[in-house]
Amino acid sequence: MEPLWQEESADRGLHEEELVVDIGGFEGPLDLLLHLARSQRVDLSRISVLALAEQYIAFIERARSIRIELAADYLVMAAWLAYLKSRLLIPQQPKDEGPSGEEMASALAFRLKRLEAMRDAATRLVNRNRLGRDVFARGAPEHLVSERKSDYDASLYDLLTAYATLRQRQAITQVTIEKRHVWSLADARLILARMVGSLDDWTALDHFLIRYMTGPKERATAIASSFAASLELVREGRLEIRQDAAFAPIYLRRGPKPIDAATLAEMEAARG
Amino acid sequence: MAEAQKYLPGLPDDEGDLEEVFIDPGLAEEAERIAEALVFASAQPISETYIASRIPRGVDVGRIMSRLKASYASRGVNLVQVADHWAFRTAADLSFVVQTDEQEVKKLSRAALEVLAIIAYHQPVTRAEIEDIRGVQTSKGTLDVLMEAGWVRFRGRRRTPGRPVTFGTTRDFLDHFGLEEIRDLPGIEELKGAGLLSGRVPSNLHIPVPVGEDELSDNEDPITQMDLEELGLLTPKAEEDD
Amino acid sequence: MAEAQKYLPGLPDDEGDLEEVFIDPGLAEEAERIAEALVFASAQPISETYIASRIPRGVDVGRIMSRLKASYASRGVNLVQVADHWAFRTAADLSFVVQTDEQEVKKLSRAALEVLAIIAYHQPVTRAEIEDIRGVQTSKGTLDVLMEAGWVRFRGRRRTPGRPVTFGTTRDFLDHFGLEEIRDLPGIEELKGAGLLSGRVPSNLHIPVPVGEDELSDNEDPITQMDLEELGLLTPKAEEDD
Repeated sequence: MEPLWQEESADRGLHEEELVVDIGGFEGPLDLLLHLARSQRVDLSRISVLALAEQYIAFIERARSIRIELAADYLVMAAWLAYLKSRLLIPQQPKDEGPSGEEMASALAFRLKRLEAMRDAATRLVNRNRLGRDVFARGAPEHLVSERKSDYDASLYDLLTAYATLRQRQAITQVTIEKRHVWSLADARLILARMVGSLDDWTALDHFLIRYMTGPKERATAIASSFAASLELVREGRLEIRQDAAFAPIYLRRGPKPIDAATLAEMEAARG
Repeated sequence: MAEAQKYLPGLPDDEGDLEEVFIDPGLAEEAERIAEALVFASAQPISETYIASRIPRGVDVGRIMSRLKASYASRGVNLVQVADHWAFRTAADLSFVVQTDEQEVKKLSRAALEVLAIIAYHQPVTRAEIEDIRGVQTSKGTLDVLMEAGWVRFRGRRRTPGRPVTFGTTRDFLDHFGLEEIRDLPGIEELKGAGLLSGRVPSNLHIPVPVGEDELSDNEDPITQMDLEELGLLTPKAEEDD
Repeated sequence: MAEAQKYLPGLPDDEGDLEEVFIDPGLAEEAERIAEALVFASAQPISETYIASRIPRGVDVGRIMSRLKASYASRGVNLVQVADHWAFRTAADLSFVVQTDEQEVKKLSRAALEVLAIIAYHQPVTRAEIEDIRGVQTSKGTLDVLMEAGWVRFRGRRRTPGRPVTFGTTRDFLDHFGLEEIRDLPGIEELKGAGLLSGRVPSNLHIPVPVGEDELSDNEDPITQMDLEELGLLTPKAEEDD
């Protein structure tokens, strides 16, 4: 399994030293599997599906261990491969339903082979002599006496695009968007200024906010805006901010230049 | 023999290209092919100087062009010289195959495309319904264009007050757009899947399954000869409003 | 002699064109010139039906076109067939000299190219089948881009439950990639032979049976049938209908 991690890949893949797992470079789990399979450097029909399943699962576990968020597809494939692995390792029971481990493995190998075949086909296709690049049409065409039944032209694509755009436009104009309360920066700044004014002790940011929260829907906007506002207030020396560790609570307290009534009035005005 | 003779050294031409002595026939043929391709692919008549710069060194461009011209002389396409430029032109006696007046195929306007699409999906559909879906008035000209294109037809009359005419698509419509039947038009899922509808499709968006062209719907009457005459009177070209 | 022989009466062709008897060589030459002029005049491929409608009656358009094709085969411009259409294109080996600065060939993303290849080799193919082959959802805009380029089109609907829309390639696709017909796609016969263009696992694909080695690791529970259902995992595609 080790060579896998040293696999040199031009623009995607993984690099051991930097511990980068570039899952974004792969187009889905099958693509990743195919990449892993190629590193076995054997014909896809003679691939060890078991080894492949293990490599894949290891890859996914590694990605998760460094907190890479994986699309559900990748996890589903990992689960399926784990299942496949168990089917391959445990002898088939006479009463087992569904395909045998071997059948599942063949199906997987088939899909990989088919995907690879399509990749190769795509490469061959794109390298053909292409019109406008390698071969050229008449540069100064003359107009033929019309061969069409209709004097008008449009493609199905034009038609469908027009229809889809129209319907979507119409549908959207009829949608009433629910009014969503958003904390503006000015809002958050004012709220913080009002509250922090008298605080000598470190207090968690959340503590300030929760009082103002009417519902969970506002939580995200409240946190985002007040955090941004608090950074600005810190820069202005009106606030001090502290966080002990990543993801730990954020504490706030009054800064060296406390907020006086005049500043507060100014903020009120700014908020409009 | 005759072939070889062509490449024997001749007198230097007007431009005094002294290099041209004993030309390899293969080279001449190569030059001819290049010149032919260049003139063919060029949007404008192409200068002899340019051709000369592209053909193998030492080949007399003038001679190459005369040879090419001669070999095309009896064909359906001729190589013609315009000043010191070259171009291919349809043989004069065949000019009937090409259009002299630049009557290009007309592109359908966006409005016409929209109306056509609505008729295709929502048929049988009345003009009022088309306008309701589009949210704007449809000019008579738009429907006329679609009729003229041969893609839209009167289908019948709705059994509602006023007996409005219903529109539908034609066989030519299916042929032109490569559809076997009207029900082959992609539905909402397919439009979404093909990226034509964006992901955030409102839930109130309904795309009907079009009704086949030949079946009249329950509340439709067939169009009679009478109706057609009446409609013919009702749709005079003159009152076009756009 | 050989020239005249071509016009001697033969057996009626498939379409039973009984008119084609004793063709006047002059007529054939005329037909050739017209066909040449027609195809030469257009940048787009011209349909054989259209050519047939323009040449003298009773002349076999197929034969005319093959003769023309042969006479252009060694030239700088070649006559090529695209589906049932014909076009003149510069010879591929001359691409190094013929460069037009106008048109840039569309650059396709890796995903789009892959989808294009799948559609070309598997057509008619549904979106679900494309996704099955790639093992990933087709991102929005991929099919869209291919359709906008004019290479992919909606073909029709599959006669299976849900009647999914199928995709296929266009004549422009053939033209762009220099293919006469779909059967000319590189390697398509081999792929078909290897069973790689079907939805089923070919019977000749054998997977070595693994030698049992490790059991589940300590922190692993075996996956039960329940889990699988919960995860929405289905068995692999092989047993799907097609």
